[in-house]
Amino acid sequence: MTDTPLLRLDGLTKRYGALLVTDNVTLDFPEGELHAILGPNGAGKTTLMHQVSGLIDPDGGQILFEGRDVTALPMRERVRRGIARTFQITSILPGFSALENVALAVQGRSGSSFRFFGIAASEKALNEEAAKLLSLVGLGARMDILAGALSHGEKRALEIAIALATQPRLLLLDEPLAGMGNEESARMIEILKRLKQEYTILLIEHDMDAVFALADRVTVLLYGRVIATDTPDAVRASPEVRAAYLGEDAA
Amino acid sequence: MRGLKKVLLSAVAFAALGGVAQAAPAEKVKIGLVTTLTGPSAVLGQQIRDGFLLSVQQNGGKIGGIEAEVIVVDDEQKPDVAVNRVRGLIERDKVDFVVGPVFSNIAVAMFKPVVQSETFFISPNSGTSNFAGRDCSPYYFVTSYQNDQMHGVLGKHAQNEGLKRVVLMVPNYQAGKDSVAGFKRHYEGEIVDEIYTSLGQLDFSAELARIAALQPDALFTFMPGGMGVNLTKQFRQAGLADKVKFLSAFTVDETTLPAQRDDAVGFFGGANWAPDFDNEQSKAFVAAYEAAFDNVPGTYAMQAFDAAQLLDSAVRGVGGDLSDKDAVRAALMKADFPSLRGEFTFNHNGYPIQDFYLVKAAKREDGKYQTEIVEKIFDDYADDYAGQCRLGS
Amino acid sequence: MSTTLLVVQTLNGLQFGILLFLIAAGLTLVFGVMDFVNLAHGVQYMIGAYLAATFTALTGNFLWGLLLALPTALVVGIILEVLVFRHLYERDHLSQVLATFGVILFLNEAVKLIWGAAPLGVPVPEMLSGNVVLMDGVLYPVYRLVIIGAGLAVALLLYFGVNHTRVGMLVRAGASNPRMVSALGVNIGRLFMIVFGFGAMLAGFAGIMVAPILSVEPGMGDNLLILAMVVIVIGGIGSIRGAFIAALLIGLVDTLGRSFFGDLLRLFMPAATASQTGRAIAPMLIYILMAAVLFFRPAGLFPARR
Amino acid sequence: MNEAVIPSAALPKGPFGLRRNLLPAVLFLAFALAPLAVAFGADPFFQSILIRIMIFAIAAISLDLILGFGGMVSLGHAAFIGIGAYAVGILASHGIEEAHVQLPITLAVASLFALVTGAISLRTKGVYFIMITLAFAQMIMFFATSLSAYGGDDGLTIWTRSQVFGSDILGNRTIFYYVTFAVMLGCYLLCRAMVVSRFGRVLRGSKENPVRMEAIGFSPYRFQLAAYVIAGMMCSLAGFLLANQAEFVSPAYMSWQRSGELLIMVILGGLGSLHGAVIGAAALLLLEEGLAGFTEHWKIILGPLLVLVALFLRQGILGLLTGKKNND
Repeated sequence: MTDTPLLRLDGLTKRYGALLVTDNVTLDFPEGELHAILGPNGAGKTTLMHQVSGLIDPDGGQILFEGRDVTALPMRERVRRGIARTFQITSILPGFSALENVALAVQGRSGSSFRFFGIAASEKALNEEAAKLLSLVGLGARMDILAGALSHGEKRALEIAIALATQPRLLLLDEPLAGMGNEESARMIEILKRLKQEYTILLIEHDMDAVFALADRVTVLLYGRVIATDTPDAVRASPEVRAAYLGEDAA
Repeated sequence: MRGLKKVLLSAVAFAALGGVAQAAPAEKVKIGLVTTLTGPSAVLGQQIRDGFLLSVQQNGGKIGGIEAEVIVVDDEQKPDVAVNRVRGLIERDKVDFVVGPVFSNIAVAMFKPVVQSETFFISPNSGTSNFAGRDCSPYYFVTSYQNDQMHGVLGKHAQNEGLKRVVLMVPNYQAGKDSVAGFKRHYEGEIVDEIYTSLGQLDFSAELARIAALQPDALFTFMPGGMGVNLTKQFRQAGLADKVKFLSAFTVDETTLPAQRDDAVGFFGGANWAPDFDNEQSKAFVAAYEAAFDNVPGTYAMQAFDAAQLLDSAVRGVGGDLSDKDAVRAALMKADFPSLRGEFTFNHNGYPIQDFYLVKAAKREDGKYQTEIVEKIFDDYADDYAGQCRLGS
Repeated sequence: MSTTLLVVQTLNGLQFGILLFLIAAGLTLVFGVMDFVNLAHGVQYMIGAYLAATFTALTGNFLWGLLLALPTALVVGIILEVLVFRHLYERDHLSQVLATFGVILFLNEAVKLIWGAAPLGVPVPEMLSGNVVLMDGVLYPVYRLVIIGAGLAVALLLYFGVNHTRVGMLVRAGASNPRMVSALGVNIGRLFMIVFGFGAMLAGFAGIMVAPILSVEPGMGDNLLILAMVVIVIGGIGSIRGAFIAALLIGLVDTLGRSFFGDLLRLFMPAATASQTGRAIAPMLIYILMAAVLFFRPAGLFPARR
Repeated sequence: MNEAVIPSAALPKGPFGLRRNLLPAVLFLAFALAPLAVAFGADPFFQSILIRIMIFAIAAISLDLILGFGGMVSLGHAAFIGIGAYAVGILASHGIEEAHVQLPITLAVASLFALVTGAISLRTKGVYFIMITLAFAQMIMFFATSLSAYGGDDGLTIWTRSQVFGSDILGNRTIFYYVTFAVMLGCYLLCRAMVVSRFGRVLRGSKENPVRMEAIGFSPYRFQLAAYVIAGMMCSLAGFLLANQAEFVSPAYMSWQRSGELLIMVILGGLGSLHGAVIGAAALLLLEEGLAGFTEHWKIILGPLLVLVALFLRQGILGLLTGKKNND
């Protein structure tokens, strides 16, 4: 624990009215780790991710990325620093082709976008990198399809490719398996396993099998509070967790 | 599209009066009538159209004995639309005369294209000060009045009556400011307050409360169209009608009285004519107009009727030869027609010299409302800007 | 400026605000619950006024005119809903703008064809035509007090209806989360028709109530529509409470601004400049107010939807 | 209803393909050749109508840039027509009639107004944006009304058209026609280049999904503001030309009804294609012109026509022309 972790949450707190949705969360995310967050619906998982990505502001506490305070930075600044994310409800540009979705993200970090001339869609450098990333998530053959016309699983994969195009150091994935069939899930898990080699990942996921297969560490949230954070096996064994959350499943 | 449109336009214009012979002789007089037919002020535009066409119809569809084609065009009360349409009349339809419009701002917009093309421009209603004075033109004739004169009537009346304290209330736009100037020219008493309302204002309760607090002898106001209807109703309802004399121009007239009804009865206005005007042609006109359109003609209709009569006399005067512009101008200048308001002559600036009256709104025996002449205020009144016009004289 | 004048002007501002509220209430519901941009709301107000004029003239009695005009306004609203608006709920805002703009053109012209271009008037009912003495020397027309009263009654009714009835609950839910309402298995088509018809009737009611004090003429709703939009935007779309407060705010700012803004400026500048500047700025005041409110609260004062 | 509210403006692959260019090419060629028809005996007034159509087409193109590609529904766009027109009118009334002086001032004033009002307006979204743009347009309209020295509500006649280095060539109708045509074509080509550029891609992306744009590191606000300023400047050119064509300026140029008409033109023609805006401007003005010749109650025909277009032609007239099926 001598190194500064890639991401540190320090006493993070968020309220909606009287409801405490993030309750004094303090967590460290070391570089290279895949950290999964579990918890029943309404436990505050997505809200936590929103705060890390900068979509919403916390009411208290700090977010340190690479040791620097990013709490006050807007989302786009955090993206530039290396925090990229996907959303629970797929967020892509449905009217753009899959390739353009990714190429636009590449464009975001390569040179100014205040260029009024020249056809962006024919910029070779952008397209090549985008194509590479699409192949990585298994969409190599679907690049020219309008994103809105892709299947659900393909859209989720596309969103990951978009996030990768920003060259993140930390990848925030909000339920990448949600709504997928068995086959699609299996494919996505393969993709995640590959990503795990290269990126630090914070993952929210309901699919237990996937979580325990992928995660290096697991944190369990309940009513916005961290009730456990440990290796998957230790969490699985924790009586507190079983009682509060897994208990229902185990029974 | 062009041919079709022309035929239809004239057909519409004539159909309105129950069909006039449609034969197209080699020579005919073409008149473009630009007026406001859409929007809240359409009723004024309708009076002008109806008054003008009534005269043409009475002459058997002719002007000066020659077949007349009247092309009625709606300016939509938008200056750029008016400019565009009037250009169409001049360039496409090659009209000999342009008659119109209702509103001064439209007239200002139309002025340049019409006058520059050396087409005669007859205004049946608006008469702005700049075209009477500095910017007067040999192609511009006005059969109504110079705007200030109507306001001056009330100023003069207030002065004659010895009213000591007067409040002025007008909409905050150019014509409103002109009306204040017109009133002040003839009134020397104390002006307690000048209230400027926004154009198109619906509710005058704020202003009326202020007037009630000031307790003046009279209110002078200029609230054309719907504003005037609202103001008179609210003035009456605020209980001011019995305490403050209501003097107005373009506020209580035959176009607004059907809505104001009893609320406006007894209110004073200034005019160059009223439907009860005592002369033969006027009586015949009112009767014919009411029979044809089922409403009481106001000065708008009267001035448009006179405009048609003026054209009739001028075309007759040059024997139908409209090519010699100077001759046409001279014939127009003579104003050799039986004006509904009796005496009518043109000043050198193309604006009329005529009498002005104090009028009062009244309910007729048949239940309709009209303004009636109370007394003559000005005799042979020429406008005050003619001196700045360097035409003719 | 005397205090009596201030009192009367405040009352006038209140009355104008109430009038705006009557129009804005229906508009904010239709906007908020159905996410429907109804530019034709203003012509429904106009139709109310014309119906009142017609029925009052026919029966010779304003109360009968009101009683007949109100359901007729509702029927007109429902006809419009069935013919046009119903097919646009699922469409984008721009299609709605185009269609309702077309409806405005049509109805404004239709009114002119039916009733003529000349303004119509409705006399103030006999028993309400007097004045009351507010304080010595200050009279106030009874009918205007009636408008204030009627407006407050409608506001109360709406408040009760929205907060304590089933339809009201659905309306509130719809304004904050339209998807949820359809998830609840409610017949959305019927809810929308009720809300729309009710909104049209409210606009019609406003038109009927103003017929005795304003001229009834084609296009009379166009400018009020813009004012009503200003009101609901300041108040927060979908919020009845917001519409009420914003309407009073606009009514007061406009009325008081028109009469006292010049006087106020006189404190800072020479009298002539002050009155001229005052005249120039007074009509802009409500727009300045709106821009300022939206600058600090981009979703209005009481945003219904998060 | 929030997703995919506005038909997508994304461009198909190969933005310079033949099919895509055929219609605009025919359209602009028709405008280019129209004066020939006059030379061969057609009604010269037709040329005046076309000039007017092209002027409003310029305004509509600029509105389509922010509406069809940026998703910004402005109900105050006519303010820029007014700014352009008043710049000409006010300068001319002080004897400054040179176009090379008037034009930079027009563009400067328009960009400043767009920058300030856009910066405030873009903080809001949806209907709030519609209304705040309306508010600013109303303010500047009332401001123009209060300018007594420049005619106030009556407006201002422009006695001399803008001079081009001392010559009155804009007074020649055919030259003025081609100047207007050149401006329209220029604006069109500029916008087309812009929407496929890097800038345009970010703008289109921001319209489709601003949160996604933030999540890949863009600030939609800055791009939208830049587009708003560009569109405002472009529209002020329309005002500049309108003032010279009508030889008259008036606060009526900036009324909210005018802004509404611009919106209608864009929607009627077909959103997000730029040449659709030209078609819409032509359609609305020709309909007005044609129907007004037909009957004084032309609005009773135009109204239902607009309703029918809204109900059945989701891509506007353009959808009809390209035969695009109107399903979602």
